[in-house]
Amino acid sequence: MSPLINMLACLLAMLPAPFLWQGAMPLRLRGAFLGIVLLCFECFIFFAVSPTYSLYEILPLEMLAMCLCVSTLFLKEHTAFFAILSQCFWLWIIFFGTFSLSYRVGVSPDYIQIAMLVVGIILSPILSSKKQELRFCMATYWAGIWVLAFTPV
Amino acid sequence: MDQSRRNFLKVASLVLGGLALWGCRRDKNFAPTPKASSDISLWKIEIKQAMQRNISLGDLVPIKIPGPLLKFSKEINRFGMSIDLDICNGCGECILACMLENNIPRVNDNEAQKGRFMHWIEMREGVPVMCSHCGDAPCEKVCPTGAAVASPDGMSAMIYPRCIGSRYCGANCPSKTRKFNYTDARAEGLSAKFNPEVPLRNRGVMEKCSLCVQRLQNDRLLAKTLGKEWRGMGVQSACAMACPKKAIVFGNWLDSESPLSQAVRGRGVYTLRSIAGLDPSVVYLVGRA
Amino acid sequence: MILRILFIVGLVLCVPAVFVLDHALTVGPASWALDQTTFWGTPIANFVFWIGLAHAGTFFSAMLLVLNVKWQKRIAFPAEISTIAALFVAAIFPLIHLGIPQRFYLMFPMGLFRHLYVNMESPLVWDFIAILVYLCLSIFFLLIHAGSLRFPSLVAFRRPLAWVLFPLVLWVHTIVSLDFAITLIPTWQGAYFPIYFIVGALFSGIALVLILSELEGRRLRRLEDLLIAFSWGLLALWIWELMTKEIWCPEILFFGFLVPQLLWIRPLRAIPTIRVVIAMSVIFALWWERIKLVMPSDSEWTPVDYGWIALGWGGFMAIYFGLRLVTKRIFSDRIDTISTEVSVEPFPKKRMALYWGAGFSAALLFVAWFILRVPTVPWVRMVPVFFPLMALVTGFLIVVDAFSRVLNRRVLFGLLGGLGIILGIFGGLIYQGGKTTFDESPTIITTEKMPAIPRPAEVIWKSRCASCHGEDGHLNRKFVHEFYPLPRDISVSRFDSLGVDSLSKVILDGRAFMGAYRGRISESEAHSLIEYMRTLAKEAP
Amino acid sequence: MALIVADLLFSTEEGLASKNKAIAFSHELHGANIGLDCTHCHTGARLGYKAHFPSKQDCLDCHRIPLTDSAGIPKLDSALQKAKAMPWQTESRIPAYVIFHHGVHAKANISCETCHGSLAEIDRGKRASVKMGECLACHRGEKGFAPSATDCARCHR
Repeated sequence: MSPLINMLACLLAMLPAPFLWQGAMPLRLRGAFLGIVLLCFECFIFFAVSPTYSLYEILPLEMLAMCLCVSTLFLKEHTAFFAILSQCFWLWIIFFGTFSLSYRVGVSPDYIQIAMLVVGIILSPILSSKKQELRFCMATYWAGIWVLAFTPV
Repeated sequence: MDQSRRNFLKVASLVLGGLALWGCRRDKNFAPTPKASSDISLWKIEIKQAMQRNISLGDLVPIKIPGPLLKFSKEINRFGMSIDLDICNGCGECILACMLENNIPRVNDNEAQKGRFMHWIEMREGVPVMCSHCGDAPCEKVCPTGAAVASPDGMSAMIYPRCIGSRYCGANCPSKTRKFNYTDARAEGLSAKFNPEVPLRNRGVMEKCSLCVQRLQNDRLLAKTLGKEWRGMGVQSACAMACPKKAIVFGNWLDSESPLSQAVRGRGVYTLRSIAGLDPSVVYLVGRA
Repeated sequence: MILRILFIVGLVLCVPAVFVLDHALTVGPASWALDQTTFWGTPIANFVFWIGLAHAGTFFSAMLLVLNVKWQKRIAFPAEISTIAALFVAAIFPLIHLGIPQRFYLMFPMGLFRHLYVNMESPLVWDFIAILVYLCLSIFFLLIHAGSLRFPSLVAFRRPLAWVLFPLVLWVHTIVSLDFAITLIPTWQGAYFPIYFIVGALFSGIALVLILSELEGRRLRRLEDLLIAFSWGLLALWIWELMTKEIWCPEILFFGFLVPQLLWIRPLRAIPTIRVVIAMSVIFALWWERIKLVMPSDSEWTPVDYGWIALGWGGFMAIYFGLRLVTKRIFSDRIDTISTEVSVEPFPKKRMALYWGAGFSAALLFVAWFILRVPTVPWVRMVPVFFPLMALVTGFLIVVDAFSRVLNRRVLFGLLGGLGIILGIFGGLIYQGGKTTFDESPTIITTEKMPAIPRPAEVIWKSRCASCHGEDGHLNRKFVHEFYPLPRDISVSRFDSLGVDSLSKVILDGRAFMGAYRGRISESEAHSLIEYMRTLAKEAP
Repeated sequence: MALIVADLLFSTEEGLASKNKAIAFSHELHGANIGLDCTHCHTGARLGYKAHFPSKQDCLDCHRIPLTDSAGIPKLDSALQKAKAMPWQTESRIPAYVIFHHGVHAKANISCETCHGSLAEIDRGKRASVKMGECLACHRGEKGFAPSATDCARCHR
């Protein structure tokens, strides 16, 4: 995985975020939409990243988690609550994903990324306020987590 | 009220009937136990039968000569074997010797049909394959009770009374060399105690090559009693002793005097691809390094 | 009426199930389909399937409760009962799977008291603990829900307990997925398995709850929507499985993805039978998926493999409909209305923090103690058991708190004491352990026979000779002086004058007061003994 | 029914060869009193896996000649004359999958009394405990001896 692809993945993950919760869609449509978004991420990873990259298997899910994180910034209410939930989702994917990889290929969990996510979870109630600047900070922070977690092969 | 009584009667009669039938099945315990035979030719026939199966070996890949174990870096012993594939002709003598040394039972026809032999050594494309006693053994990591456990002197040991038969180790063994006791060989008269030193195994436990742990234990305890330092010099596994071409060499990887270290010198050291990254103690020798 | 019929059907299904179970336990794992390379068979597949179905109840009662989804109340109570029923059924399968089921207690963390430690690196241990905790907390949750009918103040405790269950249920299925994800078996691998398993479990669970709610005579449109939504999520994960491992099962896609899409069509959705059939198709697809995952090779099934289906559904239906009938009789249908009441006083945050803190410290203590005793376990590997232990303590405290509000103190202490006594007896039994079992007839110890390999001279000297001649060759005065005429002292000059042959004759055939040792000491041993005596004589002062 | 009865009848354990009940063997008299080491009769205890029992010949090594003026001696002598070649035997309480090496423990200066109890206790019928927890407690160094190996394959096979 090259740094360029990594950046592209980051941007791609943020792309569907504003549209996830827009309008009054029935639950089934939203579910299908999320599924299709995940499918797109998978296709991107499948074609752009070599399967030898150690975190290959969880990359699409990580992208989805980041997409969900960013999408909470566009929510009208309960922003902090859902920001925390989606960051927990991300944490879950990373921790248990690398956990199983640690048995198979000896990759230990990326503790920096995990620590950053934990910090994000703690800061969410403060940062996810109505202020536009703070929301932007949050988005940058998540992008930062994504970029910093990148390890060249 | 009537309805519920009828229901109750229905349920009760079902339960009673079930219990009665349940009780009947115990009758099979009275069936006479077949007489155990210790005729070695029966074992030879089974080995021939097992060797006719076509089990693919997979690729052999070169590895480094095994060194000290990561987990037990201070130990001075690490036992293992080398099998010289330039000499080995796949005669199967080692399988018989192993079975007699370790009291390995035969299996019944049903099991044999499914290919579930208990042989600790298995011929795959004419190459004897047994547990490689990996230094980083995946079977030990997943055993819930610690029945599959590493020994500091390089063996991947099996503690039978601790084994509950979850078969996780067998599932997670990349070389598929672990054998599960599907049937009670003693009750079927298919096992014999050739070697009083080795216990017989129950139905429901896993077993595999133990690197003839009993021989190592006996020798170590004697040496310790006499107050000598022990490097396992002179101990040989049953298969190594039985090999007519001396293709199998048993010894201590960490002792440069050991026959194993000398046999490996200058040779190409190989192992199965599936366990190449797991630091195996039993290796194959092919050609010059 | 339909509930009663289904209850009877469940009981009838239990009859073949009992026979299959008995046969399987008598014959052992050889009785079901397993081949040379597959060590895990249909019991494990069924276990994963039923654990997945159990998630539905918790999803509807706990997760949607904390997420403030209003319509969950209409189905929460039957869903909770289905969790308990499915969990009991699920718990049977791993026990059957074991080669020696009666040794299951060796997986218990209690085993530590017998100076034995479970292997905390094994996912099966996490599994065992997590599912036990999940079962306990599900029962607690149901108790509080049912109890709130009689004591409305209990409603306030549902949400705090739901907050414990919410992560726990996800944790449980994550751990079940790790059973597979950490292995070296190519078809079992996948770092994305935790999410994949959770989505699959919820998908099948929702389908089950849809069927159950139809049986209650209720239609929940949201369930149908959820089914479609999850089918798309799972489609994405199935395609990812195809991309990473090239595993492709058209029948699963058909029953699990294409069939639920029929729910988009409004006229079809309106027919209850169609809804139930679609839900059944989803359940079948997910069951088949577990079978395919656990045992990818096509080995021939035996009647026992089919028996597990009867065992699973028979057991589930008997427990679920049995409990449902009982609760209906006790509560009529009030149970569904009561839970709509919102508790007046919110649960004090301080107390909540206290319980979570207590749970956290209890789990931390356990982990610290375990690592202290078994330092070889990497601490990360303890994480999977950390949260379930924490949840158990926190949940227990919440329940005790809840019932201390409504129950007489004497009754409460009685209950707690009874629980303590039962646990104590159980723990005591495990601590005591069984008698040392003899799988073979015990060895008889008699007189030492002459070994085939000559014993070292030192060995013989110390056991046979030293009581009279002394360890150093200079008399054991205490014994010899009082009772026997003194043996001659050994010295180099005497050895030289007597020679090896006559000395060994003395050892083997005796002389004067010395007994004959022929038959107890071999000739070669006698020779080495003489050599040993010579060295003793040389060392003599 | 008949089968059950038959099963009950034949499954009773066959009694071990009876000990010589006429004269009780006193460990105290032989051990502490006259300073005989346990290994003199229980050969192998110091250097082998098992502590064996003495054969008749082993007893006669000393009892060929009258040793004391005690009145019981003629009775003892005649009993010894009539005794079988292997007067004693017992069932090992250690299962086949466990090895316990007496010799190594003796080498580590662990006296027989540590596990078997005092001679008086042995005369009263006490036998050594073979619980794994007790083995492990000692091997972990919790019983006053130096810690020793606790890996499973040391004692299990």
